[in-house]
Amino acid sequence: MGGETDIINVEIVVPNQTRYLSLIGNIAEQVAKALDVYTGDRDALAYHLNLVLTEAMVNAIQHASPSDANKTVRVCMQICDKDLRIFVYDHGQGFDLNAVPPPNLDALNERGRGIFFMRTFMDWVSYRKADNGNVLEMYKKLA
Amino acid sequence: MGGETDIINVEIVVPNQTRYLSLIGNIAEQVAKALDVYTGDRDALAYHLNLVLTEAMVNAIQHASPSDANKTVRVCMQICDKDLRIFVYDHGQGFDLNAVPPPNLDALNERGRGIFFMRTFMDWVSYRKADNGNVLEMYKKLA
Amino acid sequence: MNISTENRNGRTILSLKEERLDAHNSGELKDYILKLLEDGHTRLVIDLSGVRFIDSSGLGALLSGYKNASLRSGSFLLAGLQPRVQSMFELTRLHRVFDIYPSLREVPDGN
Amino acid sequence: MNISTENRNGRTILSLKEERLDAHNSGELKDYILKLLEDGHTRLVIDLSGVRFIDSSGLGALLSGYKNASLRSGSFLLAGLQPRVQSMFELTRLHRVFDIYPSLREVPDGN
Ligand SMILES: Nc1ncnc2c1ncn2[C@@H]1O[C@H](COP(=O)(O)OP(=O)(O)O)[C@@H](O)[C@H]1O
Ligand SMILES: Nc1ncnc2c1ncn2[C@@H]1O[C@H](COP(=O)(O)OP(=O)(O)O)[C@@H](O)[C@H]1O
Repeated sequence: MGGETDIINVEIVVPNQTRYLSLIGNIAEQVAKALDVYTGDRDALAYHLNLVLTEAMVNAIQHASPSDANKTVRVCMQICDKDLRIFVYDHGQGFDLNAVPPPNLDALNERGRGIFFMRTFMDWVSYRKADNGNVLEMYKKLA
Repeated sequence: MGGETDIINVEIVVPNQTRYLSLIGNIAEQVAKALDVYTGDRDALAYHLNLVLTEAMVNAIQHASPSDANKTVRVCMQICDKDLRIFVYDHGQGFDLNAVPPPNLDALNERGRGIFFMRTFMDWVSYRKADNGNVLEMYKKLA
Repeated sequence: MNISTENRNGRTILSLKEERLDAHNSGELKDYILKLLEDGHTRLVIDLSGVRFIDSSGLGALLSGYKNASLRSGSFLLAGLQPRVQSMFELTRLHRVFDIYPSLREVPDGN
Repeated sequence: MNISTENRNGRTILSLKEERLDAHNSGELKDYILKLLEDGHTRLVIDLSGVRFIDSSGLGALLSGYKNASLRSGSFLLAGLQPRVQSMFELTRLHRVFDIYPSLREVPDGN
């Protein structure tokens, strides 16, 4: 309250298997629902954070799996006052996020909407080398 | 699956305010519900993990608050195969857990059941110095 | 804390509209009950049917209400405990202390 | 994946008994639909009323079903979308592609 800054940090490491998507997504929803600073629709925010984390984690599993066993995926959520940051780490070869074009929505492709969702629901998305691998970072201002 | 070891790690840092108890408790429930290795009643486990984390976090807030502003509480949940460990860190003066007697259940005291719940629902509980402060560790075998 | 209060058949019924009764809201419940007792409402019923989680502080707030109602020769009944909440009372043997009713309907009139 | 299947009024109705349709179970749904189409069930209805979360893979599995049903001159209807699921279709403009009905009751007979 008052002049204090509200800091929430959640870090999750799970096996890089799709059966942990719901755990990550549900935790993101719980975090969204606890965000008193957010004046918008908290249930919508919960869905959107669930979605962008799900999409990012699926990409880390499907496009960036290293070859060694016991592989894990690490995700972080940081809230500092009204700044929300989500980090999803992978150990793949990486890719050029800026070269991914918006999807052709009339083309009826079965794939290619993940990054579109991230860009739609978050204020910005970046991808870069970090920690012996790569990190996808998503930022949203909780206005 | 197979010979692999399932590792889940969740670390949460929140302001040391009781309004974050439900976030921590709800995340613990989500983790419990994702534990395929657990053959027991997962809904009961969810309640019990919610409870012991709530009790431990309340103690960190009420008995171990440092004097500086922007205080936070840190909790970790680690699952490695069938071993579940919960850590709750505080920066207070510490106390002697082994000197806390079981509560007199006939005395109708309004307080003093927190550690009793931890000891009841977890296989063991310890408290020691760690990381410039103290850590309460709770262990449970997910048989 | 979200509590709805109603007078019915000689009793004051407090329905807790919170999923959790924990250290975050139990202090408020305790004060609320004390205030009612001081105002002369000494036949209290706590409807816990909406509460799916209770911690030691929640049990403590209810014990405070029970003790203070007894001091004033009042009554303090509990109703509608969900199974896991009920089991917390059993573990702490508080089910022997409180008068517990399956639901509000089972609570006898207070006149 | 938990799916219940039923033949009714000339259509095969698949009710998804999962809260989430995501990359974990969408592959299974896609295969399941393909199998039905290959077995000659070409008038399909997907009841999504139980699904509260869909991701891009879930949309992809439904698109796969739609395209394969069309190849076989069949039909592929959706019913019972929850509001947030519906809004995912709108954002991706897929609500213009699929025939979407508010609930199973509104789906016309397939004979
Ligand atoms: N973590 C990643 N590592 C490598 N490539 C990635 C990663 N994330 C996304 N990509 C690339 O970006 C493309 C677009 O991603 P996305 O929009 O999520 O659609 P989809 O995964 O369905 O193809 C992917 O097909 C893949 O080539
Ligand atoms: N993190 C802690 N730091 C210092 N003292 C503690 C801590 N946790 C528990 N204690 C001590 O142990 C006692 C028993 O704790 P507990 O069983 O949780 O009951 P309560 O907190 O209701 O008193 C507390 O009253 C307090 O004196």
